[in-house]
Amino acid sequence: MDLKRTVKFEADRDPEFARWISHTVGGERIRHCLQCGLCSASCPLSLHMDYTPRRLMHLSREGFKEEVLSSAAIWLCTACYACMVECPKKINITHLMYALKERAIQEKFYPKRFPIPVMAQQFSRMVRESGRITESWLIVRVFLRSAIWRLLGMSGLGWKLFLTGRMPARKEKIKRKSEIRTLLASVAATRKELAL
Amino acid sequence: MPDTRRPTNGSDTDGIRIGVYVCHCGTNIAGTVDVKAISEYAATLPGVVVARTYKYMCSDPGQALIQQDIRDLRLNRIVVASCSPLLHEPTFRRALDRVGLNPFLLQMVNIREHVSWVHLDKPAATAKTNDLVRGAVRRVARHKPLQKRRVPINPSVLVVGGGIAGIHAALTLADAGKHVYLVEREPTIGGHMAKFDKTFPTLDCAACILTPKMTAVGSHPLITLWTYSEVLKVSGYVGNYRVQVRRKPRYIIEDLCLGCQECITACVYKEGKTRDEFNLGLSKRKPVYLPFPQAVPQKVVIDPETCIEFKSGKCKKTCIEACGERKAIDFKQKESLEEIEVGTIILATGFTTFNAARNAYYGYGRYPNVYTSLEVERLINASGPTSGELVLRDGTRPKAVGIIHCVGSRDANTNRWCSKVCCMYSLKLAHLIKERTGADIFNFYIDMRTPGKGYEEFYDRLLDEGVHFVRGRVAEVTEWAAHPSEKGKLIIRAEDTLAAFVRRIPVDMVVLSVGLEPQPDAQAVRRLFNISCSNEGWFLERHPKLAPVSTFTEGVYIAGACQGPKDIPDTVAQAGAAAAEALALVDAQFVELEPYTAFISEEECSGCKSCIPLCPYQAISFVEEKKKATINEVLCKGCGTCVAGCPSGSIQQNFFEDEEIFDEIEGVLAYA
Amino acid sequence: MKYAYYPGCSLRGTGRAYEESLLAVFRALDVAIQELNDWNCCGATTYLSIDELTSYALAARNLALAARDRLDIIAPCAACYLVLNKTQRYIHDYPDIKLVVTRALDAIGLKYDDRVRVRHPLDIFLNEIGVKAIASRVTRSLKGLKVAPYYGCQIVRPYATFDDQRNPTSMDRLLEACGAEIIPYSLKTRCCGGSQKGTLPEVGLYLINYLVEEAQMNGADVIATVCPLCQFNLECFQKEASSEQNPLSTPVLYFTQLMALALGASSATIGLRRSLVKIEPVLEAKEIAYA
Amino acid sequence: MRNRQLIHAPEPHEAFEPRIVAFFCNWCTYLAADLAGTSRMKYAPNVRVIRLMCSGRVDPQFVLDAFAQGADGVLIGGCHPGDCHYQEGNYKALRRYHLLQRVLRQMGIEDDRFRLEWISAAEGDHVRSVINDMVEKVRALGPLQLNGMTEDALEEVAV
Repeated sequence: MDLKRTVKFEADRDPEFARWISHTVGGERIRHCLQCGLCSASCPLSLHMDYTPRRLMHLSREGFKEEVLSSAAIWLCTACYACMVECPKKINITHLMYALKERAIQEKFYPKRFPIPVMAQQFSRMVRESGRITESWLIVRVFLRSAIWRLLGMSGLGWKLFLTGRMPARKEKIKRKSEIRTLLASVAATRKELAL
Repeated sequence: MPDTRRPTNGSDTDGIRIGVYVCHCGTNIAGTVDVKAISEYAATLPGVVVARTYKYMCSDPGQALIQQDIRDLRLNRIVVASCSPLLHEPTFRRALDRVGLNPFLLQMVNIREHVSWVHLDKPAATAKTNDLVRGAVRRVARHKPLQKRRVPINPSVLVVGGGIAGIHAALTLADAGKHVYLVEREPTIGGHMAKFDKTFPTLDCAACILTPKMTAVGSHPLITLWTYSEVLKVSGYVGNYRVQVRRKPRYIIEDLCLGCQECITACVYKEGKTRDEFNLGLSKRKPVYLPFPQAVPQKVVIDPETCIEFKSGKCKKTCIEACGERKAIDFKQKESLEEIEVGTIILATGFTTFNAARNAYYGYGRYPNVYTSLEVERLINASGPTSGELVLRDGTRPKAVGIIHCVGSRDANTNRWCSKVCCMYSLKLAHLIKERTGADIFNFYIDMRTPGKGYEEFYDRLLDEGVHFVRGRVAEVTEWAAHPSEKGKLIIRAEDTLAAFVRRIPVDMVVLSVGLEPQPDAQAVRRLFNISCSNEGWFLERHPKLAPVSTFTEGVYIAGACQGPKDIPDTVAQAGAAAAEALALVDAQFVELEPYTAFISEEECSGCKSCIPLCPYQAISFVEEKKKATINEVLCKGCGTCVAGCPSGSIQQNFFEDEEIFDEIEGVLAYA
Repeated sequence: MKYAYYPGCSLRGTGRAYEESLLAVFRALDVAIQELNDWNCCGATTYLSIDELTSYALAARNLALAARDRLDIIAPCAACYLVLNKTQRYIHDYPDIKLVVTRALDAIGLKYDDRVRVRHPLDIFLNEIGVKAIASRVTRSLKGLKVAPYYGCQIVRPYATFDDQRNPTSMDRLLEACGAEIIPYSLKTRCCGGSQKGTLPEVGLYLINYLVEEAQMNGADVIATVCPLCQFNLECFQKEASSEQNPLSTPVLYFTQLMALALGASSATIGLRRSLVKIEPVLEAKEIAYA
Repeated sequence: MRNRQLIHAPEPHEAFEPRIVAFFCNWCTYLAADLAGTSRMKYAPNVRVIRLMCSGRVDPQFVLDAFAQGADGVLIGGCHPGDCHYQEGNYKALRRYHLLQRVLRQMGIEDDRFRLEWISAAEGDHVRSVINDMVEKVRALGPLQLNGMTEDALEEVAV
């Protein structure tokens, strides 16, 4: 068996990360977390998670950035909000999951060709281009960049959907596409100005 | 009633001589306020003869310091800048009194609670303190010597609530020779404790230790026990409260009923049809019933809601036959109002348990085999609906039982507080259930809280007994089986936070350890007795540490869980404390009232009568011959509403005279 | 009262049947609508993980468009419904977000207005039209049709705007008004896995499996959904999610398809043909006309 | 994305520190202020508290005098309706408050400068929020400017 060091040194912590999580939108109450695990237990995805949501809450507030951002768990969250509704300390867990994903993407903290971030990026790219999403094209794009083989596996279904008119080839787009570009530009500018 | 405005020993013949004393309170004040600067500044104010600072003004040396100056420097006014007057005004007033200076020539400045503890910026805090001290110096110069009013105390005591707290307080007082009125809303005393089977951690049976005390109450010559009764109205003041009690009709003449219960056997209902409140609906009772075998008083009750005679008037009245010569049953009985006079009041109105249905995801009320902890207390109780047999609704014994802690506790969605007793009673129930059924038992807890004598040891014992402890708050109880082994069971879903994964545990019975809540009518009760509640709705004690059973209303004390979640030992201790406080007051025979009463200067009164309706205590009357209003000092409680309302400014309030307040206003605002 | 209809991207793709049937119901109950002028993608759940701020700005554009026409929004897609609601809340709660959004909208000549109400068809049908009125317009009762009502997540969580969070019943009441029989379905608010089926199949499949299986075991003839993604997941992967002991095959329709049917719309106009698991056999068995 | 409060454009009266006189009743609001202290809550140091037994004791002249003496704001704190230690003193206070508010308006004194709040003994946090809020509002209004006429009027009624 291969043994690895499990002890953690203070040097392994990233205090900035801890500060960030508790100041980010939705992170207001993370320090109140009781570690009761109600979030994990109410989470339909937790049974696949390497770190349960409860552990992520604690690891984040303690600043164990590596563990948190490289965990598979943050990508499993489907934003069903079950945890958030029940949390006895009213912690905005779902939103924190979003924040963690955003941070992980910014800092490239995910396995190459890992479909979920690819999906997110392609999604945003498509919105930037045409203001709307055309699912058929989105799926194609995602799998081209993550798991081509699955595209083949899917093709049977894809064909069925195409036949039932649920996979239109025509791209959806809005009329005033320029508005989207201006909108995004403005957001970027303000973010820069306020260092958000 | 002595005149409250007698002159003092420290006379003003040689002008106003003020001493200002600034307290460091260790670093509590000195840490945020520049006390030295304050005293230096105070020394420059008109009338100030001396200004000093000291580490702890309230300590003996601190007081001695003030007393010394009063003697040596012939001070006749004192300003103490320290903590809240509500904490130490009495202390410093006594200090003045002991050296013959009238206690009311003191003015306190609250620079701890109102300054150093709430501000961070030292210069700003110091500036604020300067203003407040200036105001006090200006004000104190106007102070007049006053005398507290001494009024006699009525020695009898009213105890509200017949749970273990009320019972213990009542017995303590009665044994000390005081007459006690014990008023209980239910038909019997005993409260929650009477419902329990055993008590943690000693496991002695609740009935064995409670029922003797209950009978003692019932038979004590000095205790007037009024069950099935409620307090309607409270008036008067400390030492002399007038209380109106409503006695609901139980349709039984208590003095004639022997408690033989033949009427119950004779009732036309062959067996019970109505929800049995005492057994929380786990059994049925008849329209005529005794709440439980050991009830005190041993007098039956008739429930007009379900009694045929009341509904149709066409009942055979077999009960009356059965009662025969005793003639104890009276369908015509009406509610009665009792007027009593007492000197002090002890509130022991207890708590209610959290309504488990509010946590929908635990399936209480949806799944028959989800019980509350209190229901299980009845189930395992030898005198309970199953005579102690712990069985499911279908009569079978559970093979696996899940006990869920913190239901309605530590949860921002319901109650944020920890209910304090649930961990221990859950352990107790776990032990008893295991003992009776040998079932596998799973405790789901967030933190195991066992502070108390013998409590942690009891926890150890449970661990030895092989009870499972899963650290995690349960997300849901469902019947939805994700695995063949779960079919037909209640499945509890929780994260085992110590193992760090989610577990699904199938059980036959779920016990919800419901938390403690204030009584639903706590707000109404506190208004009735003129006391305060905490935000959560628990009765507010005068001081969390130093006056835990007193309230801000003189002569009204609180005991037991009405003040906050508490187990039996703590409750009994508090009940004793409340009884002692009441005794101390009663045995003094007299109580001193603050002299903050209002008085009318006849020459200025225009006789417009506008003050008379302003007084809620009917203390103001109109003297026809003089055409002037006059205030009865005994009835006046010193709110000052009439003073502010008098158009001719002819009413004044001791210690809060217009001039005193104007000077304080101008003092705090005058730019330094 | 007229509403700005905000279909969202899915109703133009995999969820077309939802749009077709929804419009049919609007016609039948004469709910006046106009499509939100040049609406854009709300950002859905995915965008949030790339860049929150931007996603709020995107959603806010739609809110502002509606504000310009002084209309409340009807958002049938669960994701759109939540994102728009959430955006309003966050703009209200966080000054920073408000600043970013107002500036961004300003750049494209729009103004944010918090008076716009974002509503779901369930809410409209239940609270604006009412069960009685609907029942009175039913021409083909769905009598005998056993429906498992599946709400999914984002209609009731995290904001309980018009229904109970733990046990929602709005759809139950509407379909009962159409004569259908609502069966107990304890998983009615369990997550379907969202886009996980696409990205992490084994995870998605597990969820789909137990959701459909539970409905099937409780004797459902059909599962009714309120969300295009839920419908897609539950319907399109039943074969994959099946196991030998119990193969899955239960039609999954939008609640609006069932309502439209009951309100007399012809099956051609409500996208029944788009289903992969056909409902027709069931309807025939129950003698419910659908032509 | 940080959720710190938005940086405001500098207020006109940034340097100005309002002086506010508060009349707190002995049984509810004064206790609440003590509670705020024991709970170590932090709030603006601009308020000077004067203790009265009941908000019903607040004579309109006290308020006028405070303004005349240079207060920028006056705050009255009493028990919640129905909770008055003296049964109904706070109702009397409320009635007087409304009358007085009208008078002050005529004198050109803005509503935000004169406030009545119900704060129970348990609401320390409420004391904090009320004081902070009032200080901000009064700071925004700037120092109380009394025109000569108003000043005379105040002097007259106050003494």
